[in-house]
Amino acid sequence: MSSDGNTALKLAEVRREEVDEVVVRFAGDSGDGIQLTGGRFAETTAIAGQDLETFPDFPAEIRAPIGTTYGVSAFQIHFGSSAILTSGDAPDVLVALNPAALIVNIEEVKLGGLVIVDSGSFKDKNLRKAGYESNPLEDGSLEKYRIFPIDISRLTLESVSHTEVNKRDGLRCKNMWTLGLISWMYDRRLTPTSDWLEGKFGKKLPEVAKANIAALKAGHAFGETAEMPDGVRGFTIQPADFEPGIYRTVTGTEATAWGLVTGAQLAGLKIIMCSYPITPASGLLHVLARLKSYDVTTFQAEDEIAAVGAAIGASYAGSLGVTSSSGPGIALKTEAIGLAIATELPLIVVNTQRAGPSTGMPTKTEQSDLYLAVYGRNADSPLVVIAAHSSADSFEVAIEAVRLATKYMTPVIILSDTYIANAAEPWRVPDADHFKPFKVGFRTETEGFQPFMRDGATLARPWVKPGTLGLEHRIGGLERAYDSGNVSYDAENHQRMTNTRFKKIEGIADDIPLQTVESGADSGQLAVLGWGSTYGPISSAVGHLRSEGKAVSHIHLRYINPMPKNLGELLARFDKVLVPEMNMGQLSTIVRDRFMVPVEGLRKVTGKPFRIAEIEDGIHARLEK
Amino acid sequence: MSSDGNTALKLAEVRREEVDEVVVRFAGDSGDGIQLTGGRFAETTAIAGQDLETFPDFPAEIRAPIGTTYGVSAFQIHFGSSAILTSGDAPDVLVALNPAALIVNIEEVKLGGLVIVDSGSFKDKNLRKAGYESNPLEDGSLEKYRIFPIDISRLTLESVSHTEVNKRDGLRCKNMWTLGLISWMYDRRLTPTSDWLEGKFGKKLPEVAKANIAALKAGHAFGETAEMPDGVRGFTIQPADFEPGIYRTVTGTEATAWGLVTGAQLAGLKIIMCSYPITPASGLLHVLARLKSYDVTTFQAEDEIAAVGAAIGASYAGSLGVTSSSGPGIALKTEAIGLAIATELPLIVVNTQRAGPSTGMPTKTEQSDLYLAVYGRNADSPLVVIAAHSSADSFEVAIEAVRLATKYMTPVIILSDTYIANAAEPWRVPDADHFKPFKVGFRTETEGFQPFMRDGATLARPWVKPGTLGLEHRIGGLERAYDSGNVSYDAENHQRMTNTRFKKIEGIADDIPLQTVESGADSGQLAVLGWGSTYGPISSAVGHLRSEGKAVSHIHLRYINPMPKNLGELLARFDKVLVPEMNMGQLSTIVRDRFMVPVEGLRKVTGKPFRIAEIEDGIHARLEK
Amino acid sequence: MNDIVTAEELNAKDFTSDQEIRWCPGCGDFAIVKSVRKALAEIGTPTENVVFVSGIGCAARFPYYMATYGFHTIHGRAPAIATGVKLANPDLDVWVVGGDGDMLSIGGNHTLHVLRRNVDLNILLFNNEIYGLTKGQYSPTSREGTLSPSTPMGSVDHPVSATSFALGAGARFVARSIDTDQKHMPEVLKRAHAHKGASFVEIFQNCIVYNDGAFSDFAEKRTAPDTQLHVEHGQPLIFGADGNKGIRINHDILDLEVVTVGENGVTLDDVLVHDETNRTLAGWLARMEAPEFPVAIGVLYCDPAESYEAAVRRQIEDAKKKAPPPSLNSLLQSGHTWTVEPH
Amino acid sequence: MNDIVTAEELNAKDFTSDQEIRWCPGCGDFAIVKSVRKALAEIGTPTENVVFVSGIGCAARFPYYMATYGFHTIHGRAPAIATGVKLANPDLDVWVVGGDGDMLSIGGNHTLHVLRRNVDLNILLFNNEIYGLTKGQYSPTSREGTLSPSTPMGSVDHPVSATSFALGAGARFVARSIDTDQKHMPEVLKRAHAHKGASFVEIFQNCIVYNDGAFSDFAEKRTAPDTQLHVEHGQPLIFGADGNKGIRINHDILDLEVVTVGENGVTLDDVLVHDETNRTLAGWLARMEAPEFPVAIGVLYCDPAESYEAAVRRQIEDAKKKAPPPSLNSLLQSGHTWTVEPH
Ligand SMILES: Cc1ncc(C[n+]2csc(CCOP(=O)(O)OP(=O)(O)O)c2C)c(N)n1
Ligand SMILES: Cc1ncc(C[n+]2csc(CCOP(=O)(O)OP(=O)(O)O)c2C)c(N)n1
Ligand code: SF4
Ligand code: SF4
Ligand SMILES: [Mg+2]
Ligand SMILES: [Mg+2]
Repeated sequence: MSSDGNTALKLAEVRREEVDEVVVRFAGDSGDGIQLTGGRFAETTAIAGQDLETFPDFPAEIRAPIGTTYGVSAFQIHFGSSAILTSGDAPDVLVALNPAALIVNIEEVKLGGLVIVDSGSFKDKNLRKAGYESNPLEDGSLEKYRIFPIDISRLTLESVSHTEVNKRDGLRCKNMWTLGLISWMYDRRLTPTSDWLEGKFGKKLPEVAKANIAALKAGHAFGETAEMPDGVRGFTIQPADFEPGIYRTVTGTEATAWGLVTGAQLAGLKIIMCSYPITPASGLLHVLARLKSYDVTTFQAEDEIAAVGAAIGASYAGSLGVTSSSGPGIALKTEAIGLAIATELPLIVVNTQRAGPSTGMPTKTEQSDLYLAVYGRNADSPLVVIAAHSSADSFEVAIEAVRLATKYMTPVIILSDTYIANAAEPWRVPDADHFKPFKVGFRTETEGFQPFMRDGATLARPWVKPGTLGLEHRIGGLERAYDSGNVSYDAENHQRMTNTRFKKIEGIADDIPLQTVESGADSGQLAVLGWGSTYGPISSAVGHLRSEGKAVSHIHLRYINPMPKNLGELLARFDKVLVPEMNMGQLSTIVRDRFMVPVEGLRKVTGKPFRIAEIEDGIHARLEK
Repeated sequence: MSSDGNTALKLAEVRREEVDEVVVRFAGDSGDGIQLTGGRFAETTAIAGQDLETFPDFPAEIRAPIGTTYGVSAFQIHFGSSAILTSGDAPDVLVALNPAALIVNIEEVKLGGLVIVDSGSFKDKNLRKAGYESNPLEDGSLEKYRIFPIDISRLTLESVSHTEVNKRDGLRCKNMWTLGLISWMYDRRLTPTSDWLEGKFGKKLPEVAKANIAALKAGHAFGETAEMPDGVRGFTIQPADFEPGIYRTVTGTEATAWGLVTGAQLAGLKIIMCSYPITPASGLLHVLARLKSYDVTTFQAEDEIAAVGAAIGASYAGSLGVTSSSGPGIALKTEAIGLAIATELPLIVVNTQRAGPSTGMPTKTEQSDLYLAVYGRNADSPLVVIAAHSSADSFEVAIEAVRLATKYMTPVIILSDTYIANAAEPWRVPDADHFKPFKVGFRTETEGFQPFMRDGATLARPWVKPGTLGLEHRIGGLERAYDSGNVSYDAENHQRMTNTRFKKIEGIADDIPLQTVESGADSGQLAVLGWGSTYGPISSAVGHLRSEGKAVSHIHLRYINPMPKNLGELLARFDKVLVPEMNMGQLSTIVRDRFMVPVEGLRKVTGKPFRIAEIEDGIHARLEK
Repeated sequence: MNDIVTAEELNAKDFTSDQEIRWCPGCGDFAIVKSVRKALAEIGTPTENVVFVSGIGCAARFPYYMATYGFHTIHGRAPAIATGVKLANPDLDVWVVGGDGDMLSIGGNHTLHVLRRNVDLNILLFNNEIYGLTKGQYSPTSREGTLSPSTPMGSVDHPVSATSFALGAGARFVARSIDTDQKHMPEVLKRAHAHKGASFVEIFQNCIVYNDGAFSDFAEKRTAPDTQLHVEHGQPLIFGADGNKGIRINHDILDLEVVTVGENGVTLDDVLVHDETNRTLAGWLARMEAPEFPVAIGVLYCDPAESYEAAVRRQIEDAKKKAPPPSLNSLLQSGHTWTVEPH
Repeated sequence: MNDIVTAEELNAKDFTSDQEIRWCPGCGDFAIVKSVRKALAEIGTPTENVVFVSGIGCAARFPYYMATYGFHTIHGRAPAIATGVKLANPDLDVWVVGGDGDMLSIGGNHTLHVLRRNVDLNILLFNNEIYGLTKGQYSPTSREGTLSPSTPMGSVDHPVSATSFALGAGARFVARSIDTDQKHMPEVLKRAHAHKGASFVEIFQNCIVYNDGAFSDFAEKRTAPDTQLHVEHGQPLIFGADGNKGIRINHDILDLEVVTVGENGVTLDDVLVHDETNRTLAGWLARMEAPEFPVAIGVLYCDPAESYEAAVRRQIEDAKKKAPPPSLNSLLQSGHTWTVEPH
């Protein structure tokens, strides 16, 4: 441990309380650097060996006017010494750097929770902008919370007064001052952040680096030295019990990108990733655009149709075609995805779901597009749909998508969502040398070649790289004759091809793991069935209830089409099945149809993830019925 | 009755046999005028007072080389004295004007059926083009049928020798000669056709008219006078028992067009129909393009997205926006349909379904897009889906679509298909003066106006015409606040709006008829549940089985979303429910999910309608299980 | 059909909605909305007869800020949707607003066709050479080498020129203005409005967050006289702080060149006179780029023809005149019918 | 990467697939497929290194008839799909084939962007001014007044000019040919192939069923000398049965005009010399319409620049050179990591 925190820690330890887990939310104006603060805090939390999950909540506007409620940016982090699976229901601590941040976030804070506010920003103008008629710090309206007003603005300016930054830049260090204070509170080292600040500004803007570091330290010192109100104190949290290994934090976007790169290397393919920007999917394009040295080509197309088209062209030419978007963009791609189904080409489609319908709420999360993924194309057009359940899980899911797409010559839709894309969590970095390759065997043998001949086991047709001597052939979206692939309007052939397209996808059920139970017994009173990003809250809720002795189990689906072969039978072993979804019951529909199991939905469509408590309530209600 | 057939009839009557119903298929090269022949025959059949249904089967190619199998054009007509609900399972009579027409169609002819061939066209070259290795008229391969070779080519040329047409034009009268013969066989008058020929060619090409009429008469005379082989004779068919009234034949395309025009007039709206050509949907654009005097504007857009966009713009501006396409084009429209759902604007989307996936088989029928209609959009986005069950039924369905779209401010998808679009059937023309208007009440009152305020009963928001003083407002695809319609990212508001969008559509169930049973009891051993163009074969099959005493009922869905309120309860009253669909079980899925009724699908995906016998077999199999 | 109130009765405030503007402080869009409100007040069409249709993007937020009818639609489709509005009611003043991504990337095809069809729309393209709303990716108008999140090593594709594209598409009114030019823009907007048919106006708009200074080559007030060429029909193509720079044809290269009047024997007569009905000249003006050339601002091209929706209406009126007054029964009974008598 | 066999080794038959052609007898497409096969044989790229990508339409059936790799895709998207092919393997010779509906109506946007990006594709637009496959509706290139099933009173929208559009989009190679001109077309195709970057070739194609004679104004062999202007770089723009008609600039109207050499004092020197690198001249040539002008045939414009996929590859190679040799582990462990020791 480096020197900076050493003595402080010793002093602080005297009054530190040990806690198991905490939820902190930073909130302020979009210009206040909240995301950066949260990100740095997450980093040091990870270094402290605790488990964590973050939830960045960006404003919808690019840069809203200062002080407005719609310009509030927030970052929530849930961390602790046991497994952390969600970004937390309600903050234990809210840091609000202006009145707008307070008004937007206060309602979600735990009763009795600590609210640290920058009292220096609670000026009339700001109060008015936020919609306060009187100053909440004075009018007693916040009695339900423990309010700790600190004139962070002033203290920050004082702390940077010895540097050469101007007042505006000085004030910008507010976030670092805050980070210093919270770092003190949760026993964090400052060096990782001061090093990072040096690295970021040191060369180009040394004074800015200096000021930020000064503010950071000042906030920390404030914690150590200032008279704290009742109940405000330092806490200690034990490191979580992690498996040994190399760790890092990842967001779903990063994990997906790296999973795709890994999958492509395992398959022996170049990636050609073709996309069109859209919130919250653009991140994947951005991450991959920086991986050129890994033989990743990115192509920002003129629209989503061109993007999926180019990805299909790339796959046709023997690369791994990848395309990505969110709801409105995926809707536009549906016709072309049908072409990939018809011509039986591998294609990865990543859908980072957001709240709809139509443009909806682009920055908000929702499990909006399960229907679109499973059913959203003209005519009978089966494909593979798999869903990531967390940021880290996205890595494996992406690899699996590449494996299935290339092995079965089929499009695979990966469902992610705004939450997963942006949330960060610690991840034990796997050793890539231990991955099992699944190298694509491009057809080169001319003898007996037909473009639509099929592998007996997988029913996949051969993949041929244009450029291969003697295998010149033509494919297209008109119905194709069973083997030759020549255009065919024959009635029986169409039936056969349609059946085959189904069988091929259904057959994948033999090549995926049986459905396991995430926690709890494999039969009982109630199973909670989830998919995607509800994993965290369901896991936690089921965990709590099981610790209360309830016969509840958690089953989480990765494979949505085809489904694991034992799923129906497994679900039937429970008296009731509850399906919490951030939509109006899309998976419920499919499960009811497939297995005639009368599952019940628990619907939440607010643009926000489930709280653990909401799922607990849902389970309680069913158990009592 | 006019003079021409009089004496002939008397002579013929001697040997005429009375039959109840017949299926005749005309087949020949696309250049042979088969569709015209069929159309004329249908017309005279209708005039003779018989019920009928036709099935034109165009080649996929625009104009394939003469004599090729893929250039074969066919037209089947099923007619009789009792209710005719399908175009017939297997032809009793096949007319094949060349070897390709024979080889393509012979397999479907009833065993022992009559096959009239133009032996004059069975030359080596034509045989080879058709893929015959030897002449089937000579090699005994057609033993299962009663073959009647006539040198129609030669007889036609002889019959026109007194006119001034050249040989090529003369030979083109083959179809009229054939029509003459078949007219004799089924006791049809020639005058309607000769009048029609006069009207069509008389003025501009009098010699062509003369030749065609001569051939027509010659064919007829041939029937009367020639020595007929065993079993070839004239038939009499009694007129069907039609309700009194004015009748005409209609195709589904025409009926849809007229239904839309009627609906728009009842609603007091102009139609703005925006489309992009695609087989088999273009017909609707073509028919409506000719109805300008009915205040119909048609707009051929640059693509399907522009088409639906313009239709939405038209609805926004206070007209009835209509758009139409088939699978691939509908897939492209899905994003924009979401906008109409979000902004709650009326919109009619006609999907004339065809075989897929992707380009599939554009000229072939399929109930391909039920999923696309119900589920095929990003996010939770409910709308109304209704399906026409026959050509004539399309009229009412279109009116109903307009009623629901305008009353509930919602997009309505009408599902039709290739079969319905092209098939013709007699239709008792309703008296338009008796339709109940459902005039749209555009909002003009400024007092208390909010763009997203709702009618208490329908939950519809007000429709305001831009141009209305004092009601200026803004709408859009971002989530809107419950009343004001202002952009809102509020969590509770999104839940409320999502719920309301569902409730509005679900509420329509109170405004549509309860599901009735088409035939049979309202409980029993087996219900056959259908939607769309399977109506005919299901009806006939159930009718046959009921006449055999089986406890089978036929239920046919018009309203697919929302479904009639009593449907679940009705289906539950049957031991089994069988759902025949020309897809891989799309309605089955939805019914299983909605009502937890373990319906079974009967799937046919060949690009061809069900045969009655196929459904009978399906029913038998379930009854016996 | 609508009452036209005189300009005096309307002012910019009448066109200002109650919605708080949500662009970034300092965004060029603020200046544009101000100019548009001013122009509309001067045009004088009552607010209820004005419709703003937009796609998606920062620019496309525009309708919310206008106290007229407005439709914020989906990305790229505004020209198509506006076509529908105009077909339904040709009497409305319809304005289409979108960004370079909205109208030239995803919406390029609709822009092409609405221009070629000559639908009577006033199309305002806010060109900031970047995707603002999605946080700064390069756009089809971004210069080669643009560093952006999706092009970390710089973009490699050649940008499209909005005005060259519009001319190639067959546009009959093509103009340009600059966000901050509050005097110039309302005049151009009024010209656009006056032109019956599709009017295409490219407005250079500064995205202060993701592409600040993209147009500083020519949009700075200080250097404007030397870097901008304000074109006016019938006037010579003269610019420069001293009013002595001109544009003439260099016949050797069959292209334009900048000359200084009074130098090397160049006289005012050598300088081209702007003819806004000349498509070739418009093409040249559209292609002039800084720093070699001044950037042409104003109405580059205007050559009216019948507008699409007018022709469509005309056909409908003709059809109505020709056909018997339409009754539904005559439609349903058109063609061949027969009667089954009561038996 | 691929062996290039010499031209002698390949002939048109090597490019002929076993599929029976399904165009209407007499369709102009037959002549085109013949010319393309001939050109390919002369170009000499082995069949396995040639890919034809098409959308949907009669024209788009093309790939089935070529014994190369082929992809018959969906309506309008061929340029996008071909871009993907080229990004995956820049060494392939990729040809894009489509009709006027496919590439200028639904696919207009992709055509625009593939041209502006300058992807190394050979794009053949079969312009028959009609939708063939869907049975004869008018298309965006149909003349005003076209009677068709969707325009029973005649179309009212102004057609787009394929070549003007391509130039407006920033195309760097724009050429024209005529279906029946079996001598001319292979030469143009070879030029298109030789041009690295997007080559846009408009081929006037007669649809005998739905639009017969659409180009008879200028495409008839008999009158061709007077109605066609075959342009060639460096050669004067001379045409006419007597070889004495020429094109020159009329400075008064800043446009082209037809002159007769030897009449009214016109000499050969007055006649413009074709410079295929001049965009202005190309624009003029593209706009010349019968009967006032001869229709320009040949390479109207050719001005190469780096192609898109080449630049993309270059960046990837640069990145690879700069970055340490990439291992998956170095990627997964990039940025900050920490180690949990066994306990
Ligand atoms: C179908 C679809 N694709 C992508 C997006 C995401 N998106 C929103 S705005 C935009 C581009 C914005 O750029 P521009 O049109 O230039 O407008 P600006 O924000 O720069 O004003 C994109 C890609 C979307 N909303 N819908
Ligand atoms: C998405 C979609 N929309 C519409 C169609 C129907 N369609 C097929 S080809 C075509 C246009 C054909 O015209 P063109 O491209 O000019 O080709 P041509 O047949 O004239 O050669 C259309 C509209 C389709 N197949 N897919
Ligand atoms: S991101 Fe750019 S264009 Fe968008 S509002 Fe901000 S400054 Fe304006
Ligand atoms: S319809 Fe026209 S373009 Fe199509 S194949 Fe026939 S002649 Fe050729
Ligand atoms: Mg922009
Ligand atoms: Mg065409």
